[in-house]
Amino acid sequence: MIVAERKPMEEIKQMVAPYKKLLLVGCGTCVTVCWAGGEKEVGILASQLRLARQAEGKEISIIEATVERQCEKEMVSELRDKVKQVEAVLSLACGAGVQTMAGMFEETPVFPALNTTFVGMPEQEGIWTEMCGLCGDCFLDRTGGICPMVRCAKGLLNGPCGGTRRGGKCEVDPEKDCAWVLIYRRLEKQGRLDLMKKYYPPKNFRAVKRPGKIQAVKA
Amino acid sequence: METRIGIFICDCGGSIKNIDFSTIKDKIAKIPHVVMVNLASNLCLDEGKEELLSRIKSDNINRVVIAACSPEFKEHIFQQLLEKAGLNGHLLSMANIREQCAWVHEGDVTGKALELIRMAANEALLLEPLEKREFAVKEEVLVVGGGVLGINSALQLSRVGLQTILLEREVDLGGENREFEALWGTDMSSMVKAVEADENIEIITSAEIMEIEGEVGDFSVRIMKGAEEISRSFGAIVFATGHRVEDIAPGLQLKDNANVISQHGFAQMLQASTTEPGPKTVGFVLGFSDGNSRFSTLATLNNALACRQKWDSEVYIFCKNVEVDSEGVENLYRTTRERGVVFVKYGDFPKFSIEKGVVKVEAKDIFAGEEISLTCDLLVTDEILLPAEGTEALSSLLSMKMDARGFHQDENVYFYPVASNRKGIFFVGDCRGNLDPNRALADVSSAVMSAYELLSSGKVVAEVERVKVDPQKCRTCLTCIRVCPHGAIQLVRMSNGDTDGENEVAKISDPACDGCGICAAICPAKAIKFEGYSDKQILAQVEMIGAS
Amino acid sequence: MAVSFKETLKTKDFIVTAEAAPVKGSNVSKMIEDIELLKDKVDALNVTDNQSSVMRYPSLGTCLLVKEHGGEPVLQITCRDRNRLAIQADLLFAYSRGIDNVLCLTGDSIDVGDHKEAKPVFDLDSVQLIHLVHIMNSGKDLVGNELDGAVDFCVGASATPSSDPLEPQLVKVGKKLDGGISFIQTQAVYDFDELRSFVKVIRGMDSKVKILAGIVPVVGARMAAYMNENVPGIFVPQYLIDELSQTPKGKGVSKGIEIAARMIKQIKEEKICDGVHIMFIGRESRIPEILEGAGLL
Amino acid sequence: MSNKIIAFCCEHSAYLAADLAGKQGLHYPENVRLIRVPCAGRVDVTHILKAFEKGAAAVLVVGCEEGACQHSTGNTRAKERVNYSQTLLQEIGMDNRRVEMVNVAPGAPHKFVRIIKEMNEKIKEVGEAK
Repeated sequence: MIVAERKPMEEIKQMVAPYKKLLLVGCGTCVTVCWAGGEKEVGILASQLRLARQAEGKEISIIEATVERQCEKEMVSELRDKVKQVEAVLSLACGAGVQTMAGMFEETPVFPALNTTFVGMPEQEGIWTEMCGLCGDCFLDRTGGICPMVRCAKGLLNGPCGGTRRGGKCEVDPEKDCAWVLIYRRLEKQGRLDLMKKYYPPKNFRAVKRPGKIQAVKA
Repeated sequence: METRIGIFICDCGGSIKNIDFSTIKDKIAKIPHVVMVNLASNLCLDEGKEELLSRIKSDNINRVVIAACSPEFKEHIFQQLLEKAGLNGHLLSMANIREQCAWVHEGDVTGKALELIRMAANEALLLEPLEKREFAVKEEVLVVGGGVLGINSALQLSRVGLQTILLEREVDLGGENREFEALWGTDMSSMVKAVEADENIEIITSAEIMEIEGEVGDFSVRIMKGAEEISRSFGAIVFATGHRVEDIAPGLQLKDNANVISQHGFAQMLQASTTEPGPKTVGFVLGFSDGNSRFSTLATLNNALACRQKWDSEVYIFCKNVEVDSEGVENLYRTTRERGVVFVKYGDFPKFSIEKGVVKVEAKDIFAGEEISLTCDLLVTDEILLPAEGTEALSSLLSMKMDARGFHQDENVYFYPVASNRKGIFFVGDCRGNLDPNRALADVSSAVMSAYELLSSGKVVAEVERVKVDPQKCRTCLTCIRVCPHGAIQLVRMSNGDTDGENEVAKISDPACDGCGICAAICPAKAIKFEGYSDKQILAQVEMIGAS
Repeated sequence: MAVSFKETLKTKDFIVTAEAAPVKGSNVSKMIEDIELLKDKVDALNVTDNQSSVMRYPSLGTCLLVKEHGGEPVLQITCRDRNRLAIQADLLFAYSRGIDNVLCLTGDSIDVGDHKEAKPVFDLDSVQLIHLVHIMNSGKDLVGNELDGAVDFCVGASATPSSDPLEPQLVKVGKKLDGGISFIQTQAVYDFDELRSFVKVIRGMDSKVKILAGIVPVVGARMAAYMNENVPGIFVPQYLIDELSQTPKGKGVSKGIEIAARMIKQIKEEKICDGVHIMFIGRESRIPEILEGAGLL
Repeated sequence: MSNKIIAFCCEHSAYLAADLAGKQGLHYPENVRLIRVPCAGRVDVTHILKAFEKGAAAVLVVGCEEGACQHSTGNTRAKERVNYSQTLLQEIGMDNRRVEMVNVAPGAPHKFVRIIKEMNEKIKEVGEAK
């Protein structure tokens, strides 16, 4: 799942400062699940913006909407009438959603209300951790299903750096586990430590040619 | 259908004096959808009720607002009246103009009362009927733990006519406290016989719970007995999973010393020995553990007394406090003293040492004010009561919190003594940290009564979909399932509209839901509606502030 | 003229190297002073590469200074700041100017340095870097193109004997040994039992590799506590902290020097490993006192 | 201008305490509006912000004493949400003392009255709603 978090209020306020009529659009998929851009977050942000303008004695009118997936043109097109009524759109979606909106309604400025952070999973209620760096060249078969590209602070492929903290914690953040210690323990459990002892040559960092594009051949 | 609100205002037999009702009546008559306003003096007495009933019918009212006393007192009575008038009882909104207005304010009380009524009327507009339904329950109870409390629970459940399965982890029934059956006033072997002979009770030993799913009235439990898997459903579950003890040998190595023994070990020794001469001098220590030491006290007093009677030993009890606040313990304490047991109350912890195989205790008696040095043949040490093994695993299986000491049942006054945050699940005795035999047996009775109340009619009545997940809006983020304190939400497969596809969505169990609304507040997709406390209904009240 | 480090590794019984930290700025006069002072007292000067992720005068440039002033430099290269193209280019340049020792490091995290918002590169890791140097030693670049003028580097790597847990660290060291290294220089060590068992494990994997124990003089109890708390992979034992805390004020540095000298002496006498690598950042000019105390001058 | 306080009151505790205040004839300022909720955990950030939008000068969330919530975590969650609301208010330059979480036992009418009075005093400091 794509994980995002809301931008600082000051940044959002400045982006929309010139506009009196706004459409706030949430996305019902990943960012709803990670509590960043669902219907509820749209409501909170709308309330905040209205209160902020109220305090400044300036007017604002906000339309709130949430679409199922903001990265789908067909689903975003439902908003056509609403977009016509406003001067700008504030999108509570990941970067893909914001760009879909912006591409669909080129006359209207579309602003991002979120920072898209990573692909992750919920560790527990309300806490998400990064799991995948979208490298296009998956390495997980060699590491017991733990990605060292994103779960190691340095993205090392051949084992831990020399900075592992006591108890197998990361050099950068003692709150986080050293990915290579996790990998070691898991492979040990599976009797597959030989995988870790193997040398892995430099990674192909161009497995996905930017901008990424995939043509499915199945259809 | 047109919404027709009828507003009934009551001055509670004249006890509301500082509100100008006629002004109010004039103003609220103008609120949209309000078709009648009635002033009454005793809405909750017969004549008032009659009036209410007849006006609902005659004016074709379909939403009722009552401005009177606190809904905490009479709401249910008025709801019944609505039902009698052929209206759903939930279509009632109350304005608390007495306790929270007339009786607490000076100044513009009328203005405030008017606003409270407006709030209630605005909420009433949005009310929707709620149906009640009977949900069948399994009249069968699972009792986990085959010790004295589990056996007692099973026997009592059987006596009230509930089928019971008694589950024990070990090979035999009996549990940990066999040595202390005197304290329980029971004879374990005859209890085991009784439970084995009972037709309502099925005993499964050497078995453990693997999984518990479902909700009150219908818990499906997967049990493993060796390699054999048993899946059964129960209406309720009583946990009597007991505790474990850790010996506190102050400054001494318990294992290495034949002359230092635990309370349980000593009780076994008492039971086993027949004629040989017992120890001449016996010392007991109490008060080294911080937790509930009632059982420790009781065991000490009993053992001390028995030791006087059996061997005529010299007995000393070194204690900080003797907790005699359980039934009969004060008496036991007196008897113990009368029979010549010496109590030494210490301030600072005594010193213990071993010289030539003999235990030496040095203490200062704070009453007598003298230093005491005693050598004894046997030292019986304090014990600390700890949660049984597996308590944590079981708690997470049930998605329940443990209390600060790690026992079941939390320390929440609402659940006290035996209930839990999940309806139909009960904890009795030492597994919830209570090991005082009388109280623990009272726990059993409470749990049996609760289970009986819950299951004996074969059904529970609950409002249907009071809190409801909109399957179209649910993003299956699992948040509600993770946060529900009552374990009332599950993931279900649901066919999606008119397609054949199946979607996984969250579903709230009506009988298990306790109506807190935590899920509705946290849902990031705003997919959960709590009828009566929905976002719109709450905001309808908020909207009215300053509207008058 | 300094003896080549490659030669030293082969012939000398007890090897001593010292760390030279570049300055922040273009004024290299202090570095030149240190180089002049140390070049004949140690077997090689080992130059850090934006140490602790703090931007400084380059390792490569400093190595040139060492070379120009008659010393034997070891070029440290981290994977943090350069991608595989830049690293290869730097290696070619270094070799062309007579710098032929390289210490292959992962590099500290960007987060500990003074440019916290920089993009960390880590295109390669230290094991891959070791392999890369050997590929270049064979006359090719990383993708197999022929080099016009081969290189011939002496390759070293680092290791942390006090890692907890140690096993994953040992797997990594094993890979470094497999890659082909002539020397290992360890993170600062204080516990010789730990060092001995570490050396034993390494010897079990590769009997020829030279092991240089990292020596960081601790100049005060507070520094020790700080290092224990904040520097991963370093653990100053309590007896040293006690010794330091009894040192009168103002005598911390000389005490630290005394302890370091004592440790080096012990390592040498008990033949715990093949040499030492002294890291006395900011106090390079006092390294001779340590050497003197250890009886190495 | 408004000095209204919206108090979301848990029906197991605060609401009962308020009723008891009435029965005992305790007096408190009339500018407070109680909204009965089934648990403090029902109250959401959106309710709090909406209350301010509708002109409330202050919002109170009043739940059971800690460790005594019928729904185990309702009052602690409410506390977290109120903290979050304070951050949200701060972000838009509003005084975050305008929203507060308080724990009141059902039998504590005096405490209930005290918190209303205290919030009233606070409104005098932070100003009425515009």
